[in-house]
Amino acid sequence: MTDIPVLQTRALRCERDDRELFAGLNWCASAGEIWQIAGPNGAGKTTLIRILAGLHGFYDGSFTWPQWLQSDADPREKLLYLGHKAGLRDELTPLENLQWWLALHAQQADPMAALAQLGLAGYETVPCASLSAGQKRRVALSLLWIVDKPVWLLDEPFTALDADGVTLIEERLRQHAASGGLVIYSSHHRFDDAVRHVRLGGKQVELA
Amino acid sequence: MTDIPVLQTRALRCERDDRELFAGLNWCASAGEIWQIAGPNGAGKTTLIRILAGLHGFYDGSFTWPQWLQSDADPREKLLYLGHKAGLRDELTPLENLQWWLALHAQQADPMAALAQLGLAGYETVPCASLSAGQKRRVALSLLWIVDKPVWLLDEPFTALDADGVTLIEERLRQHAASGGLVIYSSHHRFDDAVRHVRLGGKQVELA
Amino acid sequence: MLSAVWQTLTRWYHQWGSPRYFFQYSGVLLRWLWPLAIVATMTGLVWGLAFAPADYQQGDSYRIIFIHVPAASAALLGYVSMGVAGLVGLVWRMKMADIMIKAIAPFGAILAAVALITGAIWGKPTWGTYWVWDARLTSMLLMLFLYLGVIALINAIPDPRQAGRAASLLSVVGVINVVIVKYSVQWWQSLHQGSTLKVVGETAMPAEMLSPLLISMLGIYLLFACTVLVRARTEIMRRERKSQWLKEALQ
Amino acid sequence: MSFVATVKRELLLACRRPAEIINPLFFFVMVVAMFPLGVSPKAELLSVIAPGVIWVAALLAVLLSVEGLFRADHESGALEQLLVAPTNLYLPALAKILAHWLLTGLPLVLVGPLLGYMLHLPVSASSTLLLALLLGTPTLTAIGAIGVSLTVGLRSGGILLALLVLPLYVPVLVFGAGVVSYAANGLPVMGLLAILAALLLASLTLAPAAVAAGLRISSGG
Amino acid sequence: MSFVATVKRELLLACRRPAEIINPLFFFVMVVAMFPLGVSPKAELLSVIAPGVIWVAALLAVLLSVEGLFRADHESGALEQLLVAPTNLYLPALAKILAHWLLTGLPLVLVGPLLGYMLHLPVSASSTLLLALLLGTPTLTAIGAIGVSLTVGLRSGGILLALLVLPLYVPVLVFGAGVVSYAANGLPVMGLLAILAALLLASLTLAPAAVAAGLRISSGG
Ligand code: HEM
Ligand SMILES: Nc1ncnc2c1ncn2[C@@H]1O[C@H](COP(=O)(O)OP(=O)(O)OP(=O)(O)O)[C@@H](O)[C@H]1O
Ligand SMILES: Nc1ncnc2c1ncn2[C@@H]1O[C@H](COP(=O)(O)OP(=O)(O)OP(=O)(O)O)[C@@H](O)[C@H]1O
Ligand SMILES: [Mg+2]
Ligand SMILES: [Mg+2]
Repeated sequence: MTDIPVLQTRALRCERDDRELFAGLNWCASAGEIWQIAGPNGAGKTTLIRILAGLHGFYDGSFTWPQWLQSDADPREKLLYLGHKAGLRDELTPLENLQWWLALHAQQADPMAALAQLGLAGYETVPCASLSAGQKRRVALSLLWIVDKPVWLLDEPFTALDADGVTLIEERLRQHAASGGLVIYSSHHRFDDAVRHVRLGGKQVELA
Repeated sequence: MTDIPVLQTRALRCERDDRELFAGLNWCASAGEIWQIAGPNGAGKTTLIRILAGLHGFYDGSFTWPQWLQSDADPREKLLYLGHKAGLRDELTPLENLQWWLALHAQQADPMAALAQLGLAGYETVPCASLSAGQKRRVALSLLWIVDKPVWLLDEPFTALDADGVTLIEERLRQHAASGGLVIYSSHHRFDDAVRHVRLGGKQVELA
Repeated sequence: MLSAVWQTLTRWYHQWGSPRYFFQYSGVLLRWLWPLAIVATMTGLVWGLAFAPADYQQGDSYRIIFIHVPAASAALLGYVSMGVAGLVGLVWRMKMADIMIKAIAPFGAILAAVALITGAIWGKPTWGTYWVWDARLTSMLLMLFLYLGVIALINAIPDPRQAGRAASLLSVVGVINVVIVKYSVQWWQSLHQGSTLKVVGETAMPAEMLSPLLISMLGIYLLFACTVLVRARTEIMRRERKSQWLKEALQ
Repeated sequence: MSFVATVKRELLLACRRPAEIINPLFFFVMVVAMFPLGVSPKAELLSVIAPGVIWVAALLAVLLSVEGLFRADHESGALEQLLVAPTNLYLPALAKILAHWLLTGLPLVLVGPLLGYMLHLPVSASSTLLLALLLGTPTLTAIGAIGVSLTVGLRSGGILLALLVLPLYVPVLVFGAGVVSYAANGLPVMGLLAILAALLLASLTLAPAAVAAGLRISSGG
Repeated sequence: MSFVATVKRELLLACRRPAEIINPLFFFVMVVAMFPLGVSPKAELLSVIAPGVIWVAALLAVLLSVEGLFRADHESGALEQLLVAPTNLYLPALAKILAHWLLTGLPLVLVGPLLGYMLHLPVSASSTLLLALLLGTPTLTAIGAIGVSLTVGLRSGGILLALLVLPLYVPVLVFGAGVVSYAANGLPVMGLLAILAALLLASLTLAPAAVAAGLRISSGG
């Protein structure tokens, strides 16, 4: 790990429906860190993560990924984004859904082991429509075991999970940070003292 | 108040998407009571309230409103239902929205005072599209001050409200119960020791 | 006397309106109905197609009548019964009625398609064309569309109970419409062109042709009844698969 | 009471989003304009097919515009409030149908003769066209509303609605286009107009009840 | 890679909900069937208007079916995953267009001659009709996809899409219906077919880029 930050934002500001969600966000995140984006409903957590993922372009200020700027690569090469919605088509099985994702990310991997690890053994070839909300979430989260990307952007990764699932994911996030990755997730749930946070929704953005 | 219950359910059971939400619900609610319907996400709180409101007909068992059975009246005469969604059309102002509701309920009342009480003075003639989520919720909740009905069915009445708003609504619910009404609401928030509850989502429905 | 009949009818109505009773007795009924349907259909068709005399005008091509007419009339009958079931389902909230609609619609659509196709095949030798916009043909096409609409609606609604009720309402509306369509299309036909083509021949049919026709009609009706019962039973099994009585009945 | 209030509300809503009034009109004109382009610009031919073309375009325009009849109410939750109100749904349903027709159907009726002129329909037939559209389009709206009430909340788009509703539109199409052809050929039209009026009366009295039932079914009733 | 995977996925999806393939086909047949009812059942007249009628119906059927091209992906969140993937959107967009055409457009092409027969189009023209539809409908799907990519996530229904897209469909309509009329009258058709082929090539190469841009815009990019 160098000390060049992975993510650097400069005076990031976003407004939606004539309401300022956040402003003056100067935020520096380095490899090996876990960041929680916190704040009440409607504070702009999802919006911020979507901005970082390159999905939302209506903001002022700027952000860069300095560790890779030199290489002039597409930041998407380095990003794994999991949104609010699980992103699974109900008509397809978990396996089929994951295979399409892998093709999009041009990665080769076998999802079976990851699915089994998440307690989905036996469900690999059942249409997602007949999975419960928590099971769907697990399918989406299995990407954390399958796809190899340094930066993770996770929007509410813990929703719909039971206590076991939450522990499992927490463990995986820690592990990823320990191996030099960067985790940014939005949630009300802070699972570790080492987790740093960006708090939106107050008068000023709070970084700690 | 007689001791005839207001609401009586017999072996109420509901299934959705092949999953049993609740079964064997024998529940008796009397005038002057406040009932909370509790349970995790997807447990069936909204479904139960919609069944009681006559919006959802796919259930087994039965329920009656014995205090009015004699009069053979439409139960809707006695019910005020506020759903998950505020029910306001964005293009209309709070006043216009409320006036349509009043017409549907065949009631005459002046919404201005109630809106002012909820801190919406000055917003009466602004289109709802430019109100915040909390303000929209307040507009919907102003019906509690305007419409005169003995039974209230409220789905998540406290969402999107700030602390002040929550206190205001709690106060109103207590007042309604004290004056002989029945309040049934779904929420994770139990605001008073006197509030009784129906807990869904476990192996068995828990009444207390 | 009359009240006794009425009482029997209401008793049947209530008995057959209960999925459990229906499931039990339709199984018994089917055991008799299947052989009957197959025998009648085979007799009618074999007699008609192989042994009935050739028509003095049309030769052998007329033999398609033994498929065409039974299919067409069963399709019409099926639609009407769907409407009746829809009304019963809507007014008395009877579960079995919704199930019946779901059971009738696909086979009805197939019969309508068979009537259209056999009619078209027959049209070539008799009228010189596969298709004309004749009143009867057009209304049959519209009936096929109405069947397909009901099927599409059932498919689009995820909850089977809700789908059944929605289909009930649509079938009732559809049946009212069929009556109006029939008259409008007849009027439209008489306006635009003289009836150069007649689906129904004026000449009375000789008995050697009529009897196989009637038998194959009976056969198709019975076949229709069998498929409807079977589909209704499958639907009952799907809806009630958790109930105790079904598990016992299937033991 | 609930009737007047609902009509007023719908008109208010329409004033606040005029696009919903104008779009169906454009669609109507656009579909009709496809025919000179696709079939032939010859006046004699166009004048013969004009009644049918105008009616088919009107059918489709009404169909697609009526698709949104309950969409915003469903998504905002206002429809639930309507369903729990202690009022018979018949009157609000009738009010919605009438208001929707006033806002989207009536404009079609008014530009109908203009399109007839553009397709070289004899001028003598244009008053009949106007009258036929005036009697026929509310029927289309009312029947369409039944289809919409059954598909409210489904994310199936316009094509499902079309499958449900187009076969039900056939009588209106037949009599509506027929009466205009009669007028163009100088034949008497009163009989057919009377049939259209009868269809209108029947659909306006029966459709609101069906819509009410359909809404209850779609809400899960 | 992402192309093949997306085509495979779309075909799989279609197998799991066959209604989405069949419904546009029925809509097509139904709209065509409205014309004999509305215009006249006379063979001479029908045969003249048949090319235009079939093309207008195909236009509308493609339009309404393409409306759902991204709906389920948007609602499930799969579209977001596509947008954040480190792949050029061009290929997946092309794959979706082609797969959608294979599933909904090709059936239209195949029943086209049947409908031509029902409208008494001379049998000699039916191979041209088939060819014209084969060349024209993918263009319609591709152009429609651009409109859909811009309206994804809006709850405006089919009518807004129609307003955006129908004007762009005019060239296909003119040449497509024109070539069939030529064939029916025994005139040479190669020139017009070549134009249709050129339109097809142009739209298939350009539309995916436009769709990709449109999707980014709709997602908030
Ligand atoms: C696609 C073309 C055709 C269609 C859609 C069609 C449709 C029908 C229908 C709906 C019926 C009424 C059945 C009933 O009332 O029980 C019928 C009966 C009949 N059709 Fe056709 N038909 C077609 C072609 C033909 C042709 C070409 C012939 C022979 C010339 C023909 C001869 C008959 C006869 C003899 C009957 C029985 C008459 C009766 O029971 O009233 N049909 N057809
Ligand atoms: N599609 C949209 N169009 C316009 N405004 C939107 C849209 N989605 C969200 N907003 C607005 O942006 C604000 C921030 O929304 P966002 O989803 O980022 O909040 P959040 O912090 O993720 O909330 P939650 O805790 O509910 O997930 C909200 O107040 C909402 O009004
Ligand atoms: N429209 C629907 N169609 C089919 N199933 C539904 C529908 N809405 C909800 N469900 C199912 O019914 C179950 C109960 O949903 P319900 O909305 O009643 O839960 P809830 O207790 O209100 O949850 P929440 O706390 O999220 O509001 C859910 O598990 C869901 O799968
Ligand atoms: Mg969020
Ligand atoms: Mg709820």
